[in-house]
Amino acid sequence: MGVEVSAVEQDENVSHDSWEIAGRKFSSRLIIGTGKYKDYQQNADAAVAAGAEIVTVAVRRVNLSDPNSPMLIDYIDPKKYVFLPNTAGCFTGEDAVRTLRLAREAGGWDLVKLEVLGDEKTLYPNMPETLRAAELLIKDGFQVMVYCSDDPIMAKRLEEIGCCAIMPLAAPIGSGLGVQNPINIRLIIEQANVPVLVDAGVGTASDAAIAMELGCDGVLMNTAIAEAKNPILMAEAMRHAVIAGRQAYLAGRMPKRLYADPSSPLAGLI
Amino acid sequence: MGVEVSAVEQDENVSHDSWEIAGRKFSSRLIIGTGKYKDYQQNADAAVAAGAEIVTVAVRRVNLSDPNSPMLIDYIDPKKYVFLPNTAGCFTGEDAVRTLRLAREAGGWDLVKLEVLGDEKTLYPNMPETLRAAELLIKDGFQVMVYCSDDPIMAKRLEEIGCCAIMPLAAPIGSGLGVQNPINIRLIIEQANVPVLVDAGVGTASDAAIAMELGCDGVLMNTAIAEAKNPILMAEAMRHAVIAGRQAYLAGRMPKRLYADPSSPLAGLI
Amino acid sequence: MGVEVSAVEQDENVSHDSWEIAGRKFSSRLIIGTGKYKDYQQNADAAVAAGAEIVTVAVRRVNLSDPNSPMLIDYIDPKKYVFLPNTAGCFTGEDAVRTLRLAREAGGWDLVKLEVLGDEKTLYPNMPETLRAAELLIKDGFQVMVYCSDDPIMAKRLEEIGCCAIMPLAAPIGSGLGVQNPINIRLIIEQANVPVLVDAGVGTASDAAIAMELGCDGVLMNTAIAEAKNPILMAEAMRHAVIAGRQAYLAGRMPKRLYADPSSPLAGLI
Amino acid sequence: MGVEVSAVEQDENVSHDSWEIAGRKFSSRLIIGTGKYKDYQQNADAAVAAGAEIVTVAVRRVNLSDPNSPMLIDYIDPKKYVFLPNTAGCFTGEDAVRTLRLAREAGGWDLVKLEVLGDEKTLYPNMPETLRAAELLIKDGFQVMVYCSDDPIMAKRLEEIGCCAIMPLAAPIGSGLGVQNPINIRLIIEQANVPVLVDAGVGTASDAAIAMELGCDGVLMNTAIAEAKNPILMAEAMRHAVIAGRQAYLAGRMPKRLYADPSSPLAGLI
Amino acid sequence: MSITVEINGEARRLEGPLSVAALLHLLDLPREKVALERNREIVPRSFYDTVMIEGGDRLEIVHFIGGG
Amino acid sequence: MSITVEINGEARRLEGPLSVAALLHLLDLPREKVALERNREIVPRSFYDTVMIEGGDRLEIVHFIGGG
Amino acid sequence: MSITVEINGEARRLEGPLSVAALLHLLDLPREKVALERNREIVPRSFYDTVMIEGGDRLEIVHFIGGG
Amino acid sequence: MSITVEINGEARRLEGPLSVAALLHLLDLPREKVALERNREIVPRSFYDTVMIEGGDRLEIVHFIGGG
Repeated sequence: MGVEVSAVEQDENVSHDSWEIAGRKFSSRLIIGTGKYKDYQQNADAAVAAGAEIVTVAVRRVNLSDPNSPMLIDYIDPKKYVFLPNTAGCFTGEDAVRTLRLAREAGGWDLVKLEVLGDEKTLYPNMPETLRAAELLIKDGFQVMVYCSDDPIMAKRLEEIGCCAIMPLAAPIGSGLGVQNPINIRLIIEQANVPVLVDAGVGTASDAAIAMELGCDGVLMNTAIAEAKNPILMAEAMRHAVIAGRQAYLAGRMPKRLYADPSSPLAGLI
Repeated sequence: MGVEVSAVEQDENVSHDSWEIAGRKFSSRLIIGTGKYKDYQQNADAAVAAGAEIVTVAVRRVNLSDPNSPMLIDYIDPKKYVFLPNTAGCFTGEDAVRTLRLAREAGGWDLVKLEVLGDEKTLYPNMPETLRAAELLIKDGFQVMVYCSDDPIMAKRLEEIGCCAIMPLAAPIGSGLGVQNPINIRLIIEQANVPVLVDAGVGTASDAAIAMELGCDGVLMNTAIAEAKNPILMAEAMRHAVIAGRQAYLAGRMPKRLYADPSSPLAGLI
Repeated sequence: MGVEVSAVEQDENVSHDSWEIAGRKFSSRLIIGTGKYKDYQQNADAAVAAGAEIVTVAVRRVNLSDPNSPMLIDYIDPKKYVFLPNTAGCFTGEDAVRTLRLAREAGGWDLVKLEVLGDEKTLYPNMPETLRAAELLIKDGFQVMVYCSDDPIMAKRLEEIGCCAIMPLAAPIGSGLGVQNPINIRLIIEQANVPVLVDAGVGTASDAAIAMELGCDGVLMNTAIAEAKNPILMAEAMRHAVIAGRQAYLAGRMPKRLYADPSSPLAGLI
Repeated sequence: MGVEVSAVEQDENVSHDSWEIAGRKFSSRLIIGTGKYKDYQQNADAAVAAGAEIVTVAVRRVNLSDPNSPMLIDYIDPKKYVFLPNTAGCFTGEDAVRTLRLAREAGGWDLVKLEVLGDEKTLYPNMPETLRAAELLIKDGFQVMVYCSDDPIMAKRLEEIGCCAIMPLAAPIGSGLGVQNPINIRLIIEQANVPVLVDAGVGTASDAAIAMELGCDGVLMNTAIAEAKNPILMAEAMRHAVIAGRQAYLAGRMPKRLYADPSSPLAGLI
Repeated sequence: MSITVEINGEARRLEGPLSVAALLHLLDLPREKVALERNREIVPRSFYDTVMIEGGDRLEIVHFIGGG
Repeated sequence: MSITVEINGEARRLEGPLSVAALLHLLDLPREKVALERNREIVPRSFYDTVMIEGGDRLEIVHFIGGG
Repeated sequence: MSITVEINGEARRLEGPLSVAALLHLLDLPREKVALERNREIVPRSFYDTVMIEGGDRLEIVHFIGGG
Repeated sequence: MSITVEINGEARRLEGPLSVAALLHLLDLPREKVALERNREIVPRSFYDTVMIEGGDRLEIVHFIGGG
């Protein structure tokens, strides 16, 4: 982008800064989870405040004893939001495939988030099993966005077998610690030919901005919003933070200096 | 703020989140400098993109050899923006007072930014001299926003003698290194009864968000915008970053955890 | 350790703080590489200054055109130092196994360092291939110390299949960036029942101390010493740093405080 | 130092790496406080383990009700250690001068540590008052080592009026947070013509190493040792950490790289 | 004639024969909001009327809930 | 009658007598965009017409420019 | 003849006249380990035998203790 | 009778028959400091005298060098 453009044209440019996943175009780069909220109404309000276009959802058994308990889709309309079914809680490829086949039948979507966990303490992915599950799902016609470690070598493998988005963790799920290893995230972004989204570990607005400044295509978060004292306001904060980080990345930051450099000219002093 | 409010009401609240300095109300918490831009037009565009309401300006001798060279106020309208004259380049209290008296005559404003430098390598303030200059200016009827070190003891002194805003540096002017000592900034904010703005050292959007998340009332920056590859887009990034950091501060971030915490319920797995 | 022990006894304790790998006892927790030195003499001097008991070595074709060129073992005596043959430069399990079989024949040692690379830009390990190679080597009777990513799930797998030491990278080989993700290193240490050594990425003394303070059993480094302006002095610095970090870990650091706490009693002031 | 020197000569060099303060030569660069220990015996053991040559001491009223209660100098011999009387607890220049005059009479030493506090929450120095007190003490013939903020401009002033050592804080006294602003410490060191010692805020061994790697002449600590679970062992850790950091500074660290660089030659692979 | 089936892990007696559609109706579950697996095989929504539940069937009925 | 004054550090010959207003006009400087100091004393804009420049005066004429 | 003095902030009755040295002996304080201030003036150790305590004196007696 | 073998990737003519030991001697390589692979099979040092080199053999002779 040339630096001559006026602010107005600029806004144009930015409003045109969209990204694509599995053939769909999105202008929001913030994907939010739908867990841990006080209730579905708060969840829906947060989705509005976040300006989200995609929400992750889990697949679970219906409650037979109370079939009329509130349902997610009565609050968050699948026609307005892209539902991204995840496999949270799955520890094997088979569980993941089975879960997502049910999701596909329930919702009719083939865009899914794969998540095969390695253990319950870290909720880190089991990467070899994730790789295997991704292959099964892709063979079965799914579009797989994959939760993974920040290991660039494994990220490359996942792209090679056909995953449509790479989603390395910033820090342990629900930890709120922010990007722990910016070098690995940067390496993953540099080598990727598909969208890279930071998934899990963001704790506050600056964490999301930092992830985007590294060049991520988007950020996925849940706890940072749902567990804020004021989830709705934090959702809005995250919307701004993701835009801020994205624009800063596109704008190209100033170089860092070890010493000072005056902002006011020294000439013409009285 | 209760967490029941809907996103809509929320926006209300936020749009009402203004701050006051010297009796004036402002909704933008981003003050930008007017140095180092390619030209005044780019500067003016950046001010629009940043959503700034206050801009800092320097006072210098007119160019007698070319009286018709472009003038700042022909591009940035003092009726639309609050001009904040600074004393950049002054190394003594007397210079600062003399400069700001001329500024007051030229613009008719008594709201000023005091900056008494200690040396040219760091452009750090000379704090004892800053204290002395502030006293002179306050006695002379100025409203003094003061650039200072991040020493909480000196910040308290500056407030006690009547400065209307405390502006500790995040890092050396023009260094773009971001907040070097969040502990000191936090201590200054905790003890202050006047607005605290981080002044100098911000390099990119997340730096501004981090400053605001500490509880600052605002951020003042120049180089981070003017020296970005695309200053207009960076100005917009900074606008979002300051809002994001402010909202995150108000929303109350989630606690940090050393281990993971699942976002999806473990019950009801098939 | 009780806090009553006198400094003298303490030294005893410390001199007794040894660790074991594959049935061998070592008192030094600093393993050094033998690459990148000006010459083998400097290398040998560095080994003395580092107080190393183990050195890593590479296996390469002899130089047929000049059979009398200096040889490593003429400078660093395999009777005085444990040689740890590595598979640096191998990208497949087969290459690694073939290389280490030759090493075993050449030196007669079955303690080896496995390193299966994923790409040349990062020199990060290919973890699935590393896992496969480790299994082959263990079946073949080797004692495998394994260079790996800082992914705790993969580290656990490597321990389960019988690796005798887990060696996660602190940062890319030769980068000198220090421990990038202390959380992962900590998680790996917490779960491990075999020695954990940080391998690769250390740049200066404090990096080594930080790794040891996390609870590592040791540190392996090469470039940080070989590329220092004064490698011999840096080797000595690293010896002290590893001891310092180890002792600090054993001693149990003070809690961090957000505010000050006086060291001198407030009572009895004149 | 040339890189040809053998490890043995090197040790020579290092054992000769001494520093001077007020005409006295010291080989240890670790100064320890004498507060907060379980008892004076533990304190004395820690001094031995730390290899300290200087200890700071406070001046307080004798206990008239129990004149035979244990006395510091019965455990730590002023003939073996240089006692550095401090003014901890003083909030005005007058208090500081009065306290140190008594110290001079009690011990006969004119080498003192000036500490004029700004408030009790941060225990940060009141810099203008510190400056005034330093002038009074220097006029009165004292050799003043001065606890100060990490403001390079104030540090320069303190050197100009004749302080014999500059001792900026790393973090709040007793906080154990480590060096908060390495940039300021570096700037202070670059400009100083007298010894610079980091005083206060060190929490563990790597913190001390980091301070020394910045080029400090020494480190002063108390809580980090006294409040460790095992103070004697931590004292020894600190001894090694200070040596490690000093040697790493002298040795000249490797450059940092954004990508990997192999330690083993790629040529000659089978 | 009554049959026993397992639904979401719990045994249930039902009056058969009945179709999947009839079962969902019986359970008061909106067919368009759930997905159903019969003996590990997904039953496409379009087959709900024709596929009959048999004794011993193991059924999983799921829907979307909040998740990260 | 010609006088010599110093303006912004440079010596200048002028045809006097003339007022501050006249000087600004001569220098082609818009009076509402500048501030003027005469021998270290600020001259309020309202006095531009009445205050006369004298030989040996040391004048500073400043305006706002971009600065951080 | 008895006098009242203040030592380290506390009032005390003493049997006078007595020297600083005598006072320290009375208080069982080793002279070589303390420093003494009399009415804000330091009393050099060499004067302990000759300087006499007087009624109303305000004395500070200090020593070194552990401190950071 | 002369044979051609490949050593460390380079073709070489040798006067055969000769043992591994003889080859190492010929190449001036100290047997105790190297390891040798013949047609992808390691030749244990104890066999150096008995194992004979044959035409077409592919040999790898390695040793330890500095490495990280």
